[in-house]
Amino acid sequence: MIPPVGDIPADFSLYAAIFGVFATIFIYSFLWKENPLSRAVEHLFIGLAAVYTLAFMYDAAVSVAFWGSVEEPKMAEGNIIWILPILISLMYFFFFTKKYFYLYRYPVAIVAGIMAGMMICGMIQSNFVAQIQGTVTLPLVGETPEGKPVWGGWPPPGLNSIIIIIGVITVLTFFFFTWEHKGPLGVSTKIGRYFLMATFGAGYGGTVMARISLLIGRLRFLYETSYQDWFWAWYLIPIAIICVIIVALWERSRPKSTPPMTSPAKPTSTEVPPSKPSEEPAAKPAPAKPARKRKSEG
Amino acid sequence: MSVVVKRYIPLAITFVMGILMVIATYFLAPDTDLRKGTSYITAAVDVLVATAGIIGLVVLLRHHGLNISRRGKYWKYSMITIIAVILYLLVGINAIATHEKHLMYAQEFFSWVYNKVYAHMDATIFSLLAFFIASAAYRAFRLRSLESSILLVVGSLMLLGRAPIGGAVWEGFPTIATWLLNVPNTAGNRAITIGIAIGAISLAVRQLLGVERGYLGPER
Amino acid sequence: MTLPKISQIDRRYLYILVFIFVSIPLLSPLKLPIPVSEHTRRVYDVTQALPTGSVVIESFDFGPATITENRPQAKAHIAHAKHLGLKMVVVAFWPSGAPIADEVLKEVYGADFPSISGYGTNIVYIGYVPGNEVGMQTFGDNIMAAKGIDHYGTQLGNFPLMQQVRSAADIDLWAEWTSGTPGEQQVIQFVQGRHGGSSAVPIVAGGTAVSVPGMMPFYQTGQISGILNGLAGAGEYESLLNVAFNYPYAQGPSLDAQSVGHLLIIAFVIIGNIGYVISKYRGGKSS
Amino acid sequence: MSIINEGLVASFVLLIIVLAEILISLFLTRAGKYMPKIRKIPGLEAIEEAVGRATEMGRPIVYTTGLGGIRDQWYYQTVAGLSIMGYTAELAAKYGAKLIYFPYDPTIVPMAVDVMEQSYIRAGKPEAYNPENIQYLGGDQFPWAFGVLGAVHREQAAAAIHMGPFWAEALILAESGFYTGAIQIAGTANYHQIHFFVVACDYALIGEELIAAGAYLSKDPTQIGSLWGSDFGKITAVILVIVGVILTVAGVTALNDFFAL
Repeated sequence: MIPPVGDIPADFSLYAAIFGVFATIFIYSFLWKENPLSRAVEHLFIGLAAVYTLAFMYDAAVSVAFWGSVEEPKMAEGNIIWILPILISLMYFFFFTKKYFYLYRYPVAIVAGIMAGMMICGMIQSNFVAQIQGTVTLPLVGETPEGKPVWGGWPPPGLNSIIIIIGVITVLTFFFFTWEHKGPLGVSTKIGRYFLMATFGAGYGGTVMARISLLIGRLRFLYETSYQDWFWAWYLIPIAIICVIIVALWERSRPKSTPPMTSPAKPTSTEVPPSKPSEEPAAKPAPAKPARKRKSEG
Repeated sequence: MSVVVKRYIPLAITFVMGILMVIATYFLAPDTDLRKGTSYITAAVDVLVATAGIIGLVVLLRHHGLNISRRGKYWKYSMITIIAVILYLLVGINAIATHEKHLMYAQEFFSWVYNKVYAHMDATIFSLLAFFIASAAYRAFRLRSLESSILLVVGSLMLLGRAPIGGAVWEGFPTIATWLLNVPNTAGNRAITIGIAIGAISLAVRQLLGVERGYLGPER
Repeated sequence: MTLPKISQIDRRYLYILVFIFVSIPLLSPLKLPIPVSEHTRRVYDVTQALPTGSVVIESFDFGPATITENRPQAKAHIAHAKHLGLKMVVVAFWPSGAPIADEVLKEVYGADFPSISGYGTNIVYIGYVPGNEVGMQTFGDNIMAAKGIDHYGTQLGNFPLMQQVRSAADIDLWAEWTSGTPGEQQVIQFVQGRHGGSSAVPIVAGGTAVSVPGMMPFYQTGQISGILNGLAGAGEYESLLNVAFNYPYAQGPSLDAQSVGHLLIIAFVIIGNIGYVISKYRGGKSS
Repeated sequence: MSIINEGLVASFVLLIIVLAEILISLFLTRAGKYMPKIRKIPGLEAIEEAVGRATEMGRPIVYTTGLGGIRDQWYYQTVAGLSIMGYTAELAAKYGAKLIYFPYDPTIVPMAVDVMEQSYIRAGKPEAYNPENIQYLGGDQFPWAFGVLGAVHREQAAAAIHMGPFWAEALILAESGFYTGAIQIAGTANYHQIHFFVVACDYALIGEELIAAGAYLSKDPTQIGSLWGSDFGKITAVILVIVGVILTVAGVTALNDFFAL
């Protein structure tokens, strides 16, 4: 069901939803290859996004500087001080001049300073102190906060604590920049890298879950949205797919006089051989050395 | 002189604002007037950068306008962008002119376009990830070394444990997934978090002292 | 097709397989049982333990892109809080979260929200609070400095609830529904950290399954009291509420599709590796 | 009524310790007293190779700094990304490759223009600088991501470098960049996305490696000193953890009481 929005006629919502189906399929057609339909949606989307960004930046500024309350008067209530940030903000426009170009740096400098100061305090408290505190208060003897014995059950909470402590220390050593990873430090960084990989694996598993959820959301939109009991998506999906196929065929049948690439792609064999990623133990476990012989589907 | 105005004054401003925020956090007690004063400075950030949205729009229009006038590659698509900008901007300006609180975003038609047109494209592009993640799983997860095997095994166990089917097959899977999330994952993420905190503070120091290059325009 | 070739299937076939396999359970649900995880149960318990009249902040910090995961979480929690008679201040620190919150509130409280009897005393919808984490910090210090009017244009000072709730010190629970930044970490850093830690401002968070692993260190330290993990978390919470007061359990088909999707991805990993291992043993060039 | 706000004493003391470590090592290297050796970060070494490859193939390099602006909490990653962009642009100018940069937040458009122009001037080729190579794509996550995606495919980019704060678009960029055959170097400190870069890209910078990159590439003693200092910060963390654990096992709560201050 599409609820009517304010004074916007319900028909409008239907058109918008139909557009939504077409946009969905056109964007999915990108998975096949970059094509005129996906390109059109892309350009439309970028245009809308630029205005949308402007709108919410404008809205944020207006609601901070202009509309206040009796307790917190802003410009609308006669608090003139708020004109100051507006004036400084206008210095951004010197970006368009050649001579006074550098004046844009003033608002940037103010904001950067504020953010740096805020970040220092936030980082040290929640990312440093609280995390170290959380590590040293892990249960190792006696009972856990829930009243279970630390060395009972499987896996015992005490063992978990020890694993976390070892993990934190070894991964931290991995990030040392000015010491060579040799000797005991080398062992530690190696263990640290295993921990990092386990972390990344857990992250990857979680992400797969999230991404499948997104697809599910989209598919439920396609399959379940109806307008007055008319499940239009069932009819529109084939039409949209046919559009994609037609455009694909049309593109293929066009003479190759206007190659869509910047430079004519050379045959792969003459390409610079992909220089080998160094086998040094570092950021990457085993670089998924892509088969660069595979050409893109251009 | 000019290098002072161009470079040193902005750096000095950055330094002063940074120190001010640190002082406000540690030394100004909450609910005092001074602390409130600094909360107005933080609130003003959004006003300070507000004009940048216009700069972005102008840069975008200039790029596509030039492309059309030169009949460059894909100039027809550039027209789509420009038409979209103009139409949506008109809706927005109409919103400012008619809406009582002068908020573009709260205006019905403006947010209607967002919710009913824009949001579909947004969610669809996001869901492309489900496909990309499938192909990444297929091509990149290989048992090359002990390290990549750890990544692969942990990832697969998480997949089994976090979906209902894992628990239906063997009830151990959810337990293992929760353990992986609570123990090794916590350890790794915590160390990364601590490392990032130190790195970010070190970058902030470089920045406040004005030695980080590539920021605020290098020496000119 | 020889075996090593199965490590070189064109990705487009994989895409079609994903599309088809995820569609099947949506069209004919499998009705698998769902176990409730510890993280979800904590959210339920923390909320359930609040005395009637406690103040909860419901923060909508996600955009339309993740409504599949975050929206049912937030909706279920708001329905739960309403059922328990808690007072709610609803905000959005993402501009795109504001219309979603409006929609959700209209679904929970009826279509004529905010023209309902409890508005202003039991619930206030502030709408979008600008400024990202800076806005959050300002909000925590002094709500009315962050925003003077509610989503519908009324002055905040007019509401009895807002007279009572001045800053983060006056709230009993912060429910954070987020898919990014600003999100739970910013609440921890800029609100909880500045107002006396997790005992003063407990946080429950609902995240996309991506961000949940990153939340775990904060969960372990108690900075976050409970977590809803993506769509599964929402489904688990719905099933808890379904038992408690017959809240509709709508995520069944989605969770089935989730299971099928996961199995498919695992199958891809295995197939990819079979080809890889075989070609390695034959001494052929690995791809 | 204490001087330092309640609950923040421990963090203030540790902040002073960490700052002192960074500042002292910074001044030591600046004065030339000691020059630490930095371990190699392969991802950064690979940038030159990527630029060289792009030059030989005659195809552009696509550069992004993720969803960063200067007004958000992750701006430190954006600053790091811009530093690496300056370095990449200098190399590109030197070799004559085309570098296209896609800023996300409009607030960094002027900074990007500034940085890129300076890099071309430093490389001695100011005439090669083209402002058209900085393309704004609307400051919203997925339009931006889709725009970069389309550009990578249409321009057949030879290299894609992503350095900065990334969210969901990380895998979109990394996976589709792979299918155009681009050499991919990526780094982020957003730990919920690092694994994508580790899995799908040729080189990945993990967490702090990205933040340190500006200092690493600059070879400027002052900046390298700050890296050295941040290593001391990590040692402090390790020592605190070890001492804290020993004290906890011994039943001494002094350190925990200190943290709670």
